[in-house]
Amino acid sequence: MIGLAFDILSWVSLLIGAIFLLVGAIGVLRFPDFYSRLHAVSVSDTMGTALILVGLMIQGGLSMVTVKLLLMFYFMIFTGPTAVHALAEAAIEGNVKPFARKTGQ
Amino acid sequence: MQGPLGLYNYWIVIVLMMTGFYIVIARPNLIKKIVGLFVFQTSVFIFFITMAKVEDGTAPIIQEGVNLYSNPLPHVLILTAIVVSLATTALGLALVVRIRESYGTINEDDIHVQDEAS
Amino acid sequence: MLTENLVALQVVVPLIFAPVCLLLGKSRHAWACALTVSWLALGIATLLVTRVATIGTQSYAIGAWAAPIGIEYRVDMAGALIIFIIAAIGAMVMSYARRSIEHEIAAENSGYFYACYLLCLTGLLGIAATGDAFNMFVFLEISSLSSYVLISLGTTRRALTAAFQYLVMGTIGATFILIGVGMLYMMTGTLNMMDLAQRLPGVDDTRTIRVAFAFVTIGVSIKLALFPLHLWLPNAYTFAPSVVSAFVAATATKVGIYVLLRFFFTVFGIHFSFVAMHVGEILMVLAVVAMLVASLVAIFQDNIKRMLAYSSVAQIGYMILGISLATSAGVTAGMIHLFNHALIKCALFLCMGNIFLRLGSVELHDLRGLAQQMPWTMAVFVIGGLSLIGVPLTSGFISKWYLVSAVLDAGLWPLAVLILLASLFALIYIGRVVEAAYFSKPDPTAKKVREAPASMLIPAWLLIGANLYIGVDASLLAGIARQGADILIGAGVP
Amino acid sequence: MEHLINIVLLGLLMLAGFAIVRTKSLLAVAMLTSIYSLLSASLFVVLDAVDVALTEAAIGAGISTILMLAAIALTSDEEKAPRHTPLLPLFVVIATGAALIYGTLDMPRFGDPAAPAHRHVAPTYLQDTPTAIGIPNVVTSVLASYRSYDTLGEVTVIFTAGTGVLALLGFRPRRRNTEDTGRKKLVILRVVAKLFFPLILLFALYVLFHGDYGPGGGFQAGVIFATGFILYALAFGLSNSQQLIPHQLLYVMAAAGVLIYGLVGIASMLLGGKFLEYQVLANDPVTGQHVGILLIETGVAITVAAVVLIIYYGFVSRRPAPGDI
Repeated sequence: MIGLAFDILSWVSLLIGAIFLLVGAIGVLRFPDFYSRLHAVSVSDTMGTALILVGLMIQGGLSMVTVKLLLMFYFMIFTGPTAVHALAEAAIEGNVKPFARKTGQ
Repeated sequence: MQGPLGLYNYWIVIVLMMTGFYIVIARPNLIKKIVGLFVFQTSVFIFFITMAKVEDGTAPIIQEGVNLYSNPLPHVLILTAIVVSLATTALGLALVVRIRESYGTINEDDIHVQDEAS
Repeated sequence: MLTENLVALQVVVPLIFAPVCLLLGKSRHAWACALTVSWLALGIATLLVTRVATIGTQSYAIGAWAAPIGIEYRVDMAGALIIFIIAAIGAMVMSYARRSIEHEIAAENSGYFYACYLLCLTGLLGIAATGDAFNMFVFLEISSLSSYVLISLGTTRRALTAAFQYLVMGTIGATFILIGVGMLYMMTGTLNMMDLAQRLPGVDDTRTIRVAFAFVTIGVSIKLALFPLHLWLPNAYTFAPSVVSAFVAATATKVGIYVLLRFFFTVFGIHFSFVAMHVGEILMVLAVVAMLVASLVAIFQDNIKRMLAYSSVAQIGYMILGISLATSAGVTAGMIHLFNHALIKCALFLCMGNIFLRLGSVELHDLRGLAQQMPWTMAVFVIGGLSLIGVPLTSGFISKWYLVSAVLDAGLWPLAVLILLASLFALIYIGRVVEAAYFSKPDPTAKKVREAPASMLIPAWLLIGANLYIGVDASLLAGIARQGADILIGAGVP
Repeated sequence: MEHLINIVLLGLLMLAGFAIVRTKSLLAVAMLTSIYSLLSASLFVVLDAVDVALTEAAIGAGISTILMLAAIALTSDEEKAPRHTPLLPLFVVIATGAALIYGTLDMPRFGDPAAPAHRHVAPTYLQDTPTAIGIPNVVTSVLASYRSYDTLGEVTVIFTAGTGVLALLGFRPRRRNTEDTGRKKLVILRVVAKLFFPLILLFALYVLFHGDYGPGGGFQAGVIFATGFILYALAFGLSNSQQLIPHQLLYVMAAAGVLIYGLVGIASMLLGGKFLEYQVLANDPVTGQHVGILLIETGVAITVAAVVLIIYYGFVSRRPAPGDI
């Protein structure tokens, strides 16, 4: 019974994580400019991977695997946003202009 | 999978190899050539690793209670080959940088024109 | 300890001293180190040849893991001959190198140059010594990567493009070899050449093995610059530093031919290669075309290094022609010519180094009247050139003699005519240089030059001396080559 | 299920490959190449080659991409269309591909446990490794002991590449504080880099010493080690990272790794064994194997780390070509 509950929890977590990643990917394709694409990928990516890792941790139970996944979680939480931040900084430095609809149209 | 369909993996890998090979010989851009070599070599690695796979086997790290492992030898060969590929890529790109500095271009056709003129 | 580990030391000594050379840096110490190691390698090679000649094929299990499990070094008479010529050329070129390198390569790069030279030597020796197909690939890459670097250090920017072209073609060749070796492994489960030879007959009517054969052959042919896959060679030899041209021209393609011999005769076996796959006929056509076309192209070159490069493509044709006969006499002729051509081409390219040092050019029209100013250098060129043509009393005559008699033995007399025709072309292109150097009036505005220093003349003359010695008494070389050829041809049957 | 993942990954690889052919922007090509490499690393995991996957991810997707980006920054980003229609190349490629497909027809099917490759030499490695070498990771035992001579060759290859890049691009140490202006905005990156730098080095050591038991070994460790320094250089600038490792030390390290490896071989000769016969290094053969493998893996890691850094510095300290990017 508990096992089933954990299974359901883990699958829900995995699925929602996957949906986040999918939405992020669609965002990268559909959004109009660099910064909004970055936004799409960064937010959904961090959340998506985090959820998938949580789902896997529930599957793994109390074992060495979970410890390793926990470490990965820790790394992802730090590197993802930092990388995106660095990208945005680089874009500003490289004079990438945000998309803006011209007024009066 | 039985019959010729059991070879599908190899066929796709051959398509991949030929993609890389095509880039090398058809593209005049020197960096693209190096990329092509990289893709070609990486696909050959996939070919070797595919051949090492044993159905229902696991990674060749000896564990209690497991007695079917994939073949470790191609893995070793490919570890070596990956290093060779890195070495080639690094040297090739270094040459490209120097060629750009002395010719002002990394397009093979333009380089030929300059060499003919001199 | 020394004698039983001789085979391993042959390759390991230069390998270990390459990093030492890098650490010694820009100074003359790096040269001294490379020189010592080259002569040491020659010493070891001499011991090895005598050992192989007295007690037969040397097999050495590296790491004490017996053959199919571990990597085996296996040196028979053919391998020993190749090892000896590589080591000898290496020692000569290094003795010659210091002045030429100071002249042609920036001082800050000379340490890297000597390190790369030793690595190249390691790779070439390793290929000749190994009995393992994949190990051969690894050492092929060591020698190739280091020769790309060596060539790129040439004085003009075209050296860079030449090296790049060589890198791309060489890597394609190496990858083809890798694919071929992979297929061989797939069908037999082994990488050791002797073991492959034993296990292949069971599976050699499969399409996989045929394709593996084709890929290995094409890959090696790129490395040895078999016509029409020679496109990298003329530029690489022309624009490389003189020392590198001399070293690479005399060794790299020769090792390629040795690899081809190994695969044809030892691994696949003479029956599969020449009867089932008809490789003999294909190679014979390509060899004859290479001989004639490349010799013809050489006649129209004004840059003498480029002329010699095309001549190399033609001479590779001679060697392949001998091998394509697949007879004992043919393979013997191929190996004799391989040895002689290494001596000849090395001497000729060293000559070009001397001229470049004094004159700063190797263009034909700058050479007019040079014989008066550089008599010793030009004398080397003349004897080397005569040897290339195949005049009696030079080693070139011996090669041609063996080759022509092997061709006649096989009943292919039209080929003998074509060989003589190609020699005639050689006479023309060598004649053009001799005419310019000896019988043309020097340009009055041209600067006066001195003879090259003794340190650069002596190695060239030593090579010429060996060349003339072989021209007079070839029994030793011919005996060794025949022994090697017999082992190769008989190797298919274990 | 495995077949499904396999097919999906192969399909993605094909997509990436075709995209590389079509794409004109070289920066995009570099990223696609990285994706290609990462996809093949994933495929290697599915095909049980975990060691290879780790290496491919570190080398192919990591270092090679960095080098390509650096080279593009020094040259130019756009690719001109070829002058000739690529008919001949197309013909060569189709002929080669057809030959290869012809060759596959007699191959044992994918995953066949009865294939000759799995029957002849490989079983010996799997059976003997626990007793003769005494470590569970068979890939490491073959790499570092049975076929350790190949690995010596591999270290030599990478050393050659390092020497070559030095000869071609030189290696000019930067003076302090020439490029630090305008980098004030990178505070976040710097904090995180500072946090991660020691962890990366620690992880490199873990991969090195855990290589006997799990995926990993000297080569991967060396690359990860170098990655730590590359991260530092990206965040704090080249000159600051070169303060960490003086370039003379890099030379010494690059040479020292090869020397350690070679000298282990020479030592086993002097102790009466063959070249690289580790058994003679200790009283007990299995201990000897352990000692030998540890020593040579360390040598590999040192050379690889040094050479990767030499290559990276070689590219990055080169002045960019004027007028581009």
